[in-house]
Amino acid sequence: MASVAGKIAVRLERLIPKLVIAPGFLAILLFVYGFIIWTAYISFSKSKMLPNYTLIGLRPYERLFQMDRWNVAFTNLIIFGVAFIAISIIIGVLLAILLDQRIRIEGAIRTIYLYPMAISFVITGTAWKWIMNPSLGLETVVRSWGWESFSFGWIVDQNMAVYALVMAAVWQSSGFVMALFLSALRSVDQDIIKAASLDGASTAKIYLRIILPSMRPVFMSAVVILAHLAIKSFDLVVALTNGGPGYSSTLPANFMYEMTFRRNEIGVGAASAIIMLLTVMAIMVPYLYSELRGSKNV
Amino acid sequence: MASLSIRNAVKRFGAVEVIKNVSLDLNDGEFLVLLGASGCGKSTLLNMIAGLENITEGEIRIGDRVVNDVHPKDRDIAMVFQSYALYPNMTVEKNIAFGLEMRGIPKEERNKLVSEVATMLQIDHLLDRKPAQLSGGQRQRVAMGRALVRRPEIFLFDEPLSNLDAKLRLEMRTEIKRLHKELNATIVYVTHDQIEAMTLADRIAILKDGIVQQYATPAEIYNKPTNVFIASLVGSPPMNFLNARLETVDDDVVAHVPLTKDPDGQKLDLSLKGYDSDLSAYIGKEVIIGIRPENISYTEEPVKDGHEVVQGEVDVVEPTGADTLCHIKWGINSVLARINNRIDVAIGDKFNCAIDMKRTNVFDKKTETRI
Amino acid sequence: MASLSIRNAVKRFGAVEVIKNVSLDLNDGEFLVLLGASGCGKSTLLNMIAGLENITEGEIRIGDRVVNDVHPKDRDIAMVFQSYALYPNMTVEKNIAFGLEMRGIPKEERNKLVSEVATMLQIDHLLDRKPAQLSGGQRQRVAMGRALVRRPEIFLFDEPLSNLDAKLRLEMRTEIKRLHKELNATIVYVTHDQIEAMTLADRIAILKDGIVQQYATPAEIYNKPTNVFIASLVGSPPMNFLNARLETVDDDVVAHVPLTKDPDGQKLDLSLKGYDSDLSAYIGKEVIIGIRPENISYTEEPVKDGHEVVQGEVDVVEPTGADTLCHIKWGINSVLARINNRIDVAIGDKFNCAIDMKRTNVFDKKTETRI
Amino acid sequence: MSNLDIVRPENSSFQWVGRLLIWSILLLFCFWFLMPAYVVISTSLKNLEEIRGGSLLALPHELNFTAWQHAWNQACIGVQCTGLQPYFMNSVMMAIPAVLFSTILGALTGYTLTKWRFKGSNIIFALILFGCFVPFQVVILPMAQTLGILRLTNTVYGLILVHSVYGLAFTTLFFRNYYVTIPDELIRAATIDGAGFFTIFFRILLPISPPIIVVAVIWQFTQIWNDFLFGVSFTTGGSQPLMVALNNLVNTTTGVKQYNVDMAAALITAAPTLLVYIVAGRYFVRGLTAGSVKG
Amino acid sequence: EPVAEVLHYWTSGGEAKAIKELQQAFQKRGGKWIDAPVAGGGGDAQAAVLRSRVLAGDPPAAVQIKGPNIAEWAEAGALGDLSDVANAQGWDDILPQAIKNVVKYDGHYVAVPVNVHRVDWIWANPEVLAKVGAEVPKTWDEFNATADKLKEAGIVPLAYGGQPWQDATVFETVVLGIGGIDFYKKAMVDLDEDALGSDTMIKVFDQMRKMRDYIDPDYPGRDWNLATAMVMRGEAAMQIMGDWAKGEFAAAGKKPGVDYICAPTPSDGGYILNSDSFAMFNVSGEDKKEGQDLLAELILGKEFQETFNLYKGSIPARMDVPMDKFDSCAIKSMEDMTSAAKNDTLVGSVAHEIAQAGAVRGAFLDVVTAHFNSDMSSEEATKKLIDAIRLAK
Ligand SMILES: Nc1ncnc2c1ncn2[C@@H]1O[C@H](COP(=O)(O)OP(=O)(O)OP(=O)(O)O)[C@@H](O)[C@H]1O
Ligand SMILES: Nc1ncnc2c1ncn2[C@@H]1O[C@H](COP(=O)(O)OP(=O)(O)OP(=O)(O)O)[C@@H](O)[C@H]1O
Ligand SMILES: [Mg+2]
Ligand SMILES: [Mg+2]
Repeated sequence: MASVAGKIAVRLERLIPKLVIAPGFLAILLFVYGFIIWTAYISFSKSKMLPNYTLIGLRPYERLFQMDRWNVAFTNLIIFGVAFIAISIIIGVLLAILLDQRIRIEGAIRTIYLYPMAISFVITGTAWKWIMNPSLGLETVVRSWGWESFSFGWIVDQNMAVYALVMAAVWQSSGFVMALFLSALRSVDQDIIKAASLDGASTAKIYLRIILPSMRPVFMSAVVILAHLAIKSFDLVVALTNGGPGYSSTLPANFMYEMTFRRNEIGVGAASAIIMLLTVMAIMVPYLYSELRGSKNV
Repeated sequence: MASLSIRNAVKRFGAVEVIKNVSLDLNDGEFLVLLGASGCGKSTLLNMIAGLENITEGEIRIGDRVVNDVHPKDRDIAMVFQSYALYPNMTVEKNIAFGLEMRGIPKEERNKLVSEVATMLQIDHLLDRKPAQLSGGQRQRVAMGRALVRRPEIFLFDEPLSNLDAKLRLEMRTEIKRLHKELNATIVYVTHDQIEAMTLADRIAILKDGIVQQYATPAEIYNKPTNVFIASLVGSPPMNFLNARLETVDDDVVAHVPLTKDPDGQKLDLSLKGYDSDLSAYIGKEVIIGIRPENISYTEEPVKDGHEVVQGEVDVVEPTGADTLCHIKWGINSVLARINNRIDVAIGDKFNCAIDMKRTNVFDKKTETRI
Repeated sequence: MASLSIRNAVKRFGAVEVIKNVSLDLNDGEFLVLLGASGCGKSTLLNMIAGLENITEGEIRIGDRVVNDVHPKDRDIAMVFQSYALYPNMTVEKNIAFGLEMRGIPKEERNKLVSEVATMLQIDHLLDRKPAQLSGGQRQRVAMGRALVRRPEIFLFDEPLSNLDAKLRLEMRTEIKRLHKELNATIVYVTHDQIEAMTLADRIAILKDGIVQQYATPAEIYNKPTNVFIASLVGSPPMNFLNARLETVDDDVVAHVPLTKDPDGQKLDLSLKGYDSDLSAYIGKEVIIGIRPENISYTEEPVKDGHEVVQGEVDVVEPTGADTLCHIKWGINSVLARINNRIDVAIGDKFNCAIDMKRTNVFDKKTETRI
Repeated sequence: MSNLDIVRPENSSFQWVGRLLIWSILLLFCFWFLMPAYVVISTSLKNLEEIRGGSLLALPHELNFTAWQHAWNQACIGVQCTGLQPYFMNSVMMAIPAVLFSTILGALTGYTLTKWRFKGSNIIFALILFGCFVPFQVVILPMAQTLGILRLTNTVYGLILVHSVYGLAFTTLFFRNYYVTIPDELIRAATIDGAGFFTIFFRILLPISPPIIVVAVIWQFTQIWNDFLFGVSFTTGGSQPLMVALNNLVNTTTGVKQYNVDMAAALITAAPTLLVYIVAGRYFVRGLTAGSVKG
Repeated sequence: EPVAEVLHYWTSGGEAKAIKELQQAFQKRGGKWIDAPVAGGGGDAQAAVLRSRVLAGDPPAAVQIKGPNIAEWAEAGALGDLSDVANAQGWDDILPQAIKNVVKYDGHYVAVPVNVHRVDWIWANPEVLAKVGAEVPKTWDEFNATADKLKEAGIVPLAYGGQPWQDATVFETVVLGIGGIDFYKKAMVDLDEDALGSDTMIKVFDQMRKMRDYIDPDYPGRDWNLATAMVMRGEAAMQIMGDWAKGEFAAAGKKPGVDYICAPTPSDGGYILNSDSFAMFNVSGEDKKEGQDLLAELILGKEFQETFNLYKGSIPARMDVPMDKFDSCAIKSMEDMTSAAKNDTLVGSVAHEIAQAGAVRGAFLDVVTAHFNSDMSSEEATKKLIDAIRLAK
């Protein structure tokens, strides 16, 4: 008798963990995966102003890829993503290494580097829009200092506008990357550095050849976090360039929004969202795979 | 190979003096072990020799050269770390070759040197692996390979075996000893394990709080420790200590060891005839008698030559295979004896202990230094 | 206190069988040590006893009760972990009292029990500290206190000493032994350190790959290991193994140990007269001879009773204080002898080894089991 | 690197030049990071003439806080000229519960997924993690329908729900990476001591989680406080969060722009998150070491 | 008690004041006004809100939408019926046909027009023009000639904001001016491919390309009101913009005819119309329906039409409001509208979503802005225009 009761108690105890994560997990299932499926369905439908559940096959995708605006947006995402991730990491790593050289007021400097993380893209965009505005901002100021030929007109140049986005986004995120790497540098085994300097490596060589290569997991985390920021970038574009000049600096998120809400093309909007998700998956699935394979022996 | 000489070395971190006036001399090809408890400054001293820490005062010479201001890489030393400090992103081969590469040695020669060392250490089949894919002992060997390949003047080892399990530690210890013999290298080796120190060293320097307590050969340290600290540090199981008072009985110096709490109660008399120092100044004073467990043996006869025979009662028995450790009660004193495993003892047994008095140490109770 | 009985226990993680049909019986008050290399399943077996892992097949009884389906907290066991697993946010007092609190024992009684145990373990002055403020040995004691305070039927220890330094390990080992005697507790103790196993256990179960290799008293395991694996696991320095072939010489069984690479070259003859098993079936077959280092001693006479005398050459000498380890070459064979430190040996010396043949083991070359 | 004190000839000019280089790069970046803040702050202190007439980077002639006052309690947002004041409370009422829920839920989920692993728990983790990467624009329409079904449209509860769900992915990631480093033996010890699932969580794990709680809370608070899209899509009028009010205040289709008020409003909006970073930034960096950096 | 939740994007300046009038009038009649402002991008953000509210099954009562979007919402069955109020107030008699086309669906009223904006205005600084001895141009050739002169004199001829909707605003005035009213109707309203690909359209694009020479290089992303300020300050001579620009002049205390001149862009009697309106969505509950009716009645009431449009700078949507309080520009606008309505030269704006709904308008914007901001040839632009519109239809 006691053993039957015991069995039930043990069973119940085993059930608790599943019960605990059930609400959150179900919410994610519905709010993420349910919605993705919904969006996928809509992307094959003839939805225009409101969702319409009549299927029309691949037509929305055909239209999507015929749109010049989409091609520009998608190319921009690749340029923006690569430049943003690369530059943020370079600056972040550089600053982390410099801050790791026993800097006296490290705390204050770190805060200065980190504060942009606290600020919304709306404000970031507005501030940079002014600074980069040729007739208001930096260009005028530098010219008033006497450097007449100085020109900094990215934001009004349709080939450079996307780099203006990169600049503002890097400004916002490189401090975070710095923090990530700084904390990783702090946990590097001191003996390795000693060993390397006995081996005759200079400080620069120690970082380049030994410390940085050994921080691959941190690079991975940084890339994933930055990639997610890049793909979600929407507000920044709205506030900084609003996609212009023309639509030369739109990103897919803006495209999707424009189609869905402004142009009554929900079907095409959904199709663009699905393409975005597929892009995300192309980056994330390998990462998750390695992450989970690693966690089996944790 | 080169000799090493440390003169009045001092190291301060801010106001804290971590190394206090240390002087050591080591000949070409000798094996020096720095032994001491955690935090006593062993690693700091080693780092000072390596140049990884500045020396605050004093002088360090390698061969004839004062190296105080020489960069670590130019001191011609190699170091093996406790954590091995292998470069995690490089293969074993690259790890070993890195120091050569940094010194601008051409690739073919590097390859030749690396493969020589790898063969010698039997890690030639591992050259393409990364450190994470190696076992503890293999990592250890790679770390040694990294040091060996450069053929430096002096090898420094910072507790290189402390991360290994007991069996591997034994093996690697023998291997280091053999390497030392083969290469005839000058070695400074840091450890807190006294057995390691005893088995490996030509000379041992025992450190405590940044001060060298004794600098001598292993045998001297084992047999004639200069103070109680060293006596209890070296030897496992540790030396037994008994409080006693020296008296003269029949012209002989005798140690009275109380057997009860009452100071006037029953006492044990241990004759110190033939003790190697003059004890006369300590007559009537409190001393500490130190007896190593292996110098207490079982006897059936009541008297044994050169030995004192004391009767006790067995308290705890710990068979270790080859020997048996017996905790024996002598009145209020408890002593540990290491006896042959062929002798059957059980808890509660009466036990006749023969004490080898020639190997007994006497310490001043106040200063705890050997008389 | 209660007896423990494990019957045909099996544990699988998915397809991997980690524990393969283990049966062990332990009497009330006995001290069982599970000994084995890393990854052999010791912790898993302990966790199965504790109820922290499900048992896939078989049965575990504590006293008369089958506990397969009993929740860990209701099995009346206590466990001490390798990492101590102290609750980092609680004071020592709260750590010890936590199990009592969970069982709804009122506060006053809790306090009484905690202070009793703390006094016994001499940690009563630490009750207000947090684990981070304790030294290794103190943490160890708190972990023991947490187990003791509940007065459980069975204590489980998972490598409780492996995080301590050598000296402390020795002390704590004696303390555990003493506690076992005082409480007369049933204990299951996991370790990979054979010395710990030998000194502590009433019985040792040696595990390899989830299979019990030998389940016997420490003395039997030391003197009559059932196979080469056990023989090499137990004893430090480890047993020497020599390849040999059994032959009959003058009605006596003799082991021929080759001294050269050439199979027809010079040989050593070791008489196995009086060996405890019948060797006749192995005449003409290949065997392994196992000799413990302490059974090789120095002799000046060419013959010694019950011993074989062999001449060799000293290769490496490692003084450990009490004894000296000598690596000796017998032709192509290298053996280790543990000799008294009073005997002076130097590298290259000729060395007369007296081998105690009564304590020699013979193993089948193929199966590696003891004959 | 911090402990390496390699011997170098003292006062070498090499060392001196090196330090100078390090400092100049660090200060250059300080300047770069501070420039937008300077522009925003100085503009908020100028009056409109000064802004129209002067240079963007010029210092204000005098400190003039009227724009701040205006933004706080006078500026018109739609027909109500209440300034940002009432919306500030809306955001607080939304952010605090949402941060709490997502943090607690993330902590529990991370705890379960590391310490009570069961078949499929890795897959569940992967599925949750992927939730970090869904662009929010994608979910607006189905979310609107769902909220309608749940009758949570246009309420603060709806926003709390939305933020809790989409925050869960990140908080779970943080807590999971942190709890992975805590030995399982602790849980086993507590189990034998008789503690159950929740007792172990609340009595043992939660008390040692502050470093990662700081990271999760800062991260979530910043995300939720700065969110515009969900706020604008799922609330209207008086219940809108601060970010939406800021947008309404700053964006005019046809009207005169009061840049000083806009900037003051932006600063007021950003003040809480800025404060959090300045005060707790150090713990944030420390917590990152403990939590999200693996390897 | 009548209740109305009003979703709009008039959040500041004259617009906010104007809508405040409506709120006060509504409250005076005992109504409860729930304000739901969503600013940004001329309704970008609001469009998202509206959709999510409709999908959530809880649409606001009155929503500021315009043009063909009204018909699309009505077609989706989302809009209510205002026939009762419309009949009682006689809307059929007071509204111009062009507006009726917008706010009626399937024969009944579904939305209420608020105002009429004229899009094809030139705002000029007379002092600056005088410097080169020019007047406001009456033809596009004149425009180019004047602009060249200004440029030579070192003055920016045209103040310009480089945002797609502003590009399109200028573009449609050029279409109207160069192509004429019939061409406008064919190309912009009926989307006739022959017209879109015609030489006339190429000329239009040529003119757009010319305009690029008449503006300063910092135009991209500039808000229209900053461009207006350039005219006010004399940095630029003219701006082509709808009559909401008047608000900027008024706010700066400038007088029409004195400090600035408003004149229609060159065309033969055409009038490009932009009209804001409130669509009434299907709501449940008597109080809400009552609120909608009351709101509709108030919005088209003479009193509100007058006060609102005075603030907003536009002219009343109903033609029988006395214009005596309005300024000269508004009066001109009203006169022109009346005559244009009579001559059937009144057309809807594409840039402002009157002639075309979201997708097609977007196609126009995309091509026009892409052409304007790059070196695309006019021929290519017309081709792209045809493709984009075909795709959007
Ligand atoms: N950079 C430093 N600043 C201040 N104190 C230090 C520094 N490095 C070491 N110490 C102190 O110097 C003392 C000696 O340290 P050291 O590392 O040499 O000890 P150790 O003998 O190697 O100990 P272990 O066996 O634990 O490695 C310690 O008390 C330590 O706290
Ligand atoms: N949850 C699990 N899933 C799969 N395999 C496991 C699991 N837990 C343990 N194992 C495997 O079972 C084997 C035995 O593990 P166990 O922890 O019992 O070893 P051990 O003898 O205690 O080793 P150590 O001395 O290193 O603690 C190992 O090979 C291990 O990888
Ligand atoms: Mg050290
Ligand atoms: Mg284990």
